[in-house]
Amino acid sequence: MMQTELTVLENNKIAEETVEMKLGINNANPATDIGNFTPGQFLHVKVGESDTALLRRPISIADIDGNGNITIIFKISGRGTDMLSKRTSGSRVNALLPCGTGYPVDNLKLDTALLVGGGIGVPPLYYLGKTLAGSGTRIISILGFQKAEHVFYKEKFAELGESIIVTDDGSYGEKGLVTDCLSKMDIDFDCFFSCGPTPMLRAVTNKLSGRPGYISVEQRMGCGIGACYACVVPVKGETGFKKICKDGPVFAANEVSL
Amino acid sequence: MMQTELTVLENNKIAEETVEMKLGINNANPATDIGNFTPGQFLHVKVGESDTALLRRPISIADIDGNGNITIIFKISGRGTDMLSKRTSGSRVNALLPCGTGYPVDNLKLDTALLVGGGIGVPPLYYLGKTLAGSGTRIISILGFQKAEHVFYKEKFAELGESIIVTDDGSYGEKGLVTDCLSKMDIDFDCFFSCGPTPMLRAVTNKLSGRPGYISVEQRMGCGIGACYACVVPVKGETGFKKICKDGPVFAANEVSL
Amino acid sequence: MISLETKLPGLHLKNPIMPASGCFGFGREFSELYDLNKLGAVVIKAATQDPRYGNQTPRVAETAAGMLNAIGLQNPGVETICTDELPFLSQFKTPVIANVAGSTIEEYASVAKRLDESGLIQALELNISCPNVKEGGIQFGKDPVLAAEVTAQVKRTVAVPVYVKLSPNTADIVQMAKAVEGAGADGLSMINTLTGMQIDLSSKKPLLANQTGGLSGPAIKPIAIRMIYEVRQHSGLPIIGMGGISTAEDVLEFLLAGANAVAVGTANIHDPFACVNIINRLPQLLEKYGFQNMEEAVGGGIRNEANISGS
Amino acid sequence: MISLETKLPGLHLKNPIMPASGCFGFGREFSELYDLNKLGAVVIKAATQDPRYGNQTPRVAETAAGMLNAIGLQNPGVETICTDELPFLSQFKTPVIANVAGSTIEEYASVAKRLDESGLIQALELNISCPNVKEGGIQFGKDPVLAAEVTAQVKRTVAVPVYVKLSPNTADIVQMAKAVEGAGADGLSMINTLTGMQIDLSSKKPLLANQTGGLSGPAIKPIAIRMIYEVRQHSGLPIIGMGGISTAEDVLEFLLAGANAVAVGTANIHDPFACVNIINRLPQLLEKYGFQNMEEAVGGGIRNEANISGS
Ligand SMILES: Cc1cc2nc3c(=O)[nH]c(=O)nc-3n(C[C@H](O)[C@H](O)[C@H](O)COP(=O)(O)OP(=O)(O)OC[C@H]3O[C@@H](n4cnc5c(N)ncnc54)[C@H](O)[C@@H]3O)c2cc1C
Ligand SMILES: Cc1cc2nc3c(=O)[nH]c(=O)nc-3n(C[C@H](O)[C@H](O)[C@H](O)COP(=O)(O)OP(=O)(O)OC[C@H]3O[C@@H](n4cnc5c(N)ncnc54)[C@H](O)[C@@H]3O)c2cc1C
Ligand SMILES: Cc1cc2nc3c(=O)[nH]c(=O)nc-3n(C[C@H](O)[C@H](O)[C@H](O)COP(=O)(O)O)c2cc1C
Ligand SMILES: Cc1cc2nc3c(=O)[nH]c(=O)nc-3n(C[C@H](O)[C@H](O)[C@H](O)COP(=O)(O)O)c2cc1C
Ligand code: FES
Ligand code: FES
Repeated sequence: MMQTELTVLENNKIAEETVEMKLGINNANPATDIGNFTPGQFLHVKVGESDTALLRRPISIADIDGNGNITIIFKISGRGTDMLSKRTSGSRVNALLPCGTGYPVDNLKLDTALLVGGGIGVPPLYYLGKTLAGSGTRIISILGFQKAEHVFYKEKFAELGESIIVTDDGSYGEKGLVTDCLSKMDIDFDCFFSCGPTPMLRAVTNKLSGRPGYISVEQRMGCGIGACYACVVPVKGETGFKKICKDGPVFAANEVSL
Repeated sequence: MMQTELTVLENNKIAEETVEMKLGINNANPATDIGNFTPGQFLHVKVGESDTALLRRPISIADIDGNGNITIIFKISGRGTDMLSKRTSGSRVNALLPCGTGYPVDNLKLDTALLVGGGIGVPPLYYLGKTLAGSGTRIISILGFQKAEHVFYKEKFAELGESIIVTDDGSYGEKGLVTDCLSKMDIDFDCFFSCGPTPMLRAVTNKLSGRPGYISVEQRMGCGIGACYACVVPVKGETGFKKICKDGPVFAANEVSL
Repeated sequence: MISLETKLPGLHLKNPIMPASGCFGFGREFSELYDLNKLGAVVIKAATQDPRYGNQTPRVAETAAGMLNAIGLQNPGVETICTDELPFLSQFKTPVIANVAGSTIEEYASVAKRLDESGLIQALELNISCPNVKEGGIQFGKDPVLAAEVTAQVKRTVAVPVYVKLSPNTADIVQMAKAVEGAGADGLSMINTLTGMQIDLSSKKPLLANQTGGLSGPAIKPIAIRMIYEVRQHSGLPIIGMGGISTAEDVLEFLLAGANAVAVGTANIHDPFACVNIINRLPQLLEKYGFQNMEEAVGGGIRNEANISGS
Repeated sequence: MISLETKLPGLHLKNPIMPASGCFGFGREFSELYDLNKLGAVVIKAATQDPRYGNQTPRVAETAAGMLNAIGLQNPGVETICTDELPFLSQFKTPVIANVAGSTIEEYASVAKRLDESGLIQALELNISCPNVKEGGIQFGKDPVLAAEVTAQVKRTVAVPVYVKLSPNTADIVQMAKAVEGAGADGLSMINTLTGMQIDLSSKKPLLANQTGGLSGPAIKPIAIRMIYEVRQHSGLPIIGMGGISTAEDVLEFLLAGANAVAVGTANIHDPFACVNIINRLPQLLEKYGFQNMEEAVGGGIRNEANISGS
């Protein structure tokens, strides 16, 4: 964990109100510093000063390239992400990284992985899929968006394996929710990985209950490093909370109550 | 009085921490809108948003050129002027203008005017001197600065008439305060005009008491339009206040208590 | 377009937006910038019996997302207000609410009476954040008994409805609200400023000549929202909400918390067109959030909560 | 370079800067970012008798120049704190101040006793902003009698010095300070958060699951400064000042207002290096404003004022 000033290398609009930003870590050693970042971890981004945007914004790692440059993808959904979207190439972005505990990719030997993502939950699944595919796992992804204009990274996921896009209004791909898709299809997989809004995660874990899987959970955060107890999620079956920013955001599907 | 978005035409550093900014009024009629702005009036500038700099900053009109473009000169002396100094050519500056009551130039028929300015009190005296010189008045100016690096507009004042520069440390021109200069010299003038920090105004009006003159007074402001009662100055010899932003900033030298 | 019409005791407002007392003088300066008929109402600067010259300067300071003011109730006195200021405002069709201050209960009552008799105001707002000289300077607004007394006395004296403006410098805002409700108040205005201070590092002294000043602006909005939400659940009185409003979104937040109308103070100082900008934007904002009319929004945050806990 | 050494009852600090309770956990996470030996002291998250799981989420919201939190005193309970957390902190040479919370006077006393007996803490800070279940939920921090009782009871129980952390949600902070001073407090911490609320326009409900939360950050600094300035003039107790500090300039303002040391809360959330950055900058800032040592700065705003009114 470190606090660093990243340099914006690219700022691309890749869908409606959706920004893909490439960030370079200055003076970092790609092997030691970035080599052990895992999919599912996030950056805790300082988008403003304490009078304009006091709280940092958590944004997932969407990809890391061979040079150790980090890609994030975010939706402009409020003041902070709007401020962040205005950073042009060459400007600096202060972030804490890597935050949280990602998907346990090193401990998994899988034949087939099912990725189920919704909206701004899609980005971390790309880095996860790429990493798993790199170690020989077959990837099937089901990605849900509100409408055609919001769809991004369809080609990138298609390169990883079979990829199904669904939209709420049917304006692109299948019409409906990712869970409709799960019901209709008979997919064979060893483990599922899901990230997206809480109602979606709830529906997905219900539908796939009993199957091994991991989910990435969202909550409003304070410190992002485990010190303030802002971002907790109840542990299933006992009184107690886990910290999303430290123990998560990735949890085994049956570990926490949504 | 209007609120308008001015366009920054030039941003020049003319002395240490001192910025000269040329501002264009969009869609204004130079004759009617700007033609009746008087020297001594000011702009009430919105330097930020309500979370970064809630209060507007009053900055005097330092000049108006033939095209109706306004020059302001300000010292970077805190957060707000620092923010303002960063506006580059082409950006917008929201201001209320023209604010306050300026020097009664139209009612004055003078042979010789003495201008006494200190630091950031110098800018409005330039527009005043230029206007008076334009109607045939002889101009003598005594301008005080802290040190050589702070001196600005010496050539411009020299063009208007006799001009003496004094610095606190003697690093440029005479050493001392403007009032030392007033003591040493025997200047013949009809009316004096002074603008600068309150201690200087106090010293100048004491030294020149009994002589006709006008001073421009500073105070922390709220609305800048006369509605909030933030910016008052006591009237001499009676219980009561005048509003600097509306009745002033220019007052007859014997009208208010400093 | 959604109608913004709002009815409060004694007041029929074309929209629920009014400038807050003290940030709008007596309207003259703003009338040079826009037509005051656009406003829901105008709340004038505090009136006292005699002219007041206020505090020494500096009177204002900037703080993080806020400001401090210590004007000290400067005003020309109720007589001049009635003869010189209110007639000017009466050319507009906008209701006028007169803010009343005093050092004794008698002063409140006599100022209120004079204003009422002028026939030029539609309601009174009692600024009870003033120190009571008889009680050794304790604020009317900090003591429920004093607050009730001043309210009852003014109510006995005037015909127009009386709104009592509560101070947030209290441990129990509900108790204050109930005290003035019991004493006959027709409505509540809340909140006034929180007492604050800034120290100037160079002079090493409090920046304001008065040492302390009232904190206003966006910084205090969460406190205002909380207090209105609390009071709404314990009092049936209509509430004029204020404290940090600068956008239409802020207005909607106040309505959801339980305010029936709102006042905009400090925002006028930052942007003199704040009130008209908000009025222009509010209808489309209400639509965006699915409201059919103003009534649905008022207290919407509370109704919703109640539904949930009831289900 | 100016020495920042600061002596308070029971505490010898190498500098007057410490993280505020609740924004620093038990130090583990921050120890991965910098050496905790740099800090004047560490104030740990509130300890209660039994483990507490806190409130539902969301627990935080952003406001203008501030934030709301409603964590709900989540902590593993005093026993676990003494066996698992304090030993970790004892590897550093930095004094530890334990923040204590409770629902009854007995709980405060018993938690304080356990912490004292651990031998791993140098002082206690009583968080009296907690509701007293026996008295029907009224906060200890709003009632001077209750505040004095809890202070006296803890003082009878422990050997380490006791700092009482005052809540700003009161009409009379001086009365609260005097009450706990009279009950034997060794020092004051001030201020805790102001109660606030944010309403979410989309859901039309309070954003925090707990409805209300504590407002902290730069927004509240003017209120903290005013309260410390007031208390400084009526109490001889040392004051640990806090509320919106994020820069060395802010620290100097608190010292001038009368604080003897300061705590930095919310700023750690915005920038985890806030405390060390301030510690690094403070000496040159004190020099810039002409101070020879820390003592000159403490209460400097008041001494200066007094001189002026005396002359
Ligand atoms: C672990 C994690 C990873 C995330 N990764 C991504 C990503 O890769 N791409 C992306 O677009 N979004 C991601 N999000 C959601 C993202 O953090 C929010 O969209 C963002 O914080 C909204 O900030 P705002 O200022 O635009 O919105 P505002 O509503 O103005 O924010 C106000 C406050 O609420 C918080 N907040 C609002 N929405 C959310 C949310 N959904 N989750 C958490 N906090 C929220 C903000 O952080 C801020 O503190 C992630 C969230 C978490 C918890
Ligand atoms: C009528 C008038 C005309 C002025 N003309 C000029 C000019 O032409 N050039 C120039 O450089 N300066 C001028 N000033 C002073 C200028 O307004 C201040 O330097 C400026 O407001 C400082 O803002 P800041 O954010 O940099 O400083 P900060 O200290 O951060 O400001 C904090 C607050 O204090 C107020 N403030 C601080 N210093 C002053 C001051 N000296 N006078 C009034 N308010 C102050 C600010 O407006 C702001 O509200 C004028 C002042 C007045 C009253
Ligand atoms: C400069 C100024 C002057 C004020 N004068 C008065 C006043 O005379 N009477 C009064 O009741 N409130 C007065 N107030 C308080 C406001 O009416 C309002 O209650 C408070 O500022 C909170 O709202 P805001 O954050 O929108 O400003 C004044 C506020 C300011 C900023
Ligand atoms: C997330 C968070 C948790 C807090 N938890 C505690 C606590 O457990 N005990 C306590 O006395 N104060 C607690 N506080 C209050 C702070 O210690 C501090 O008094 C207050 O936030 C004001 O300082 P600041 O503006 O620097 O944050 C907490 C504050 C925050 C923001
Ligand atoms: S955000 Fe602070 S503990 Fe997770
Ligand atoms: S600044 Fe408001 S009256 Fe002058």
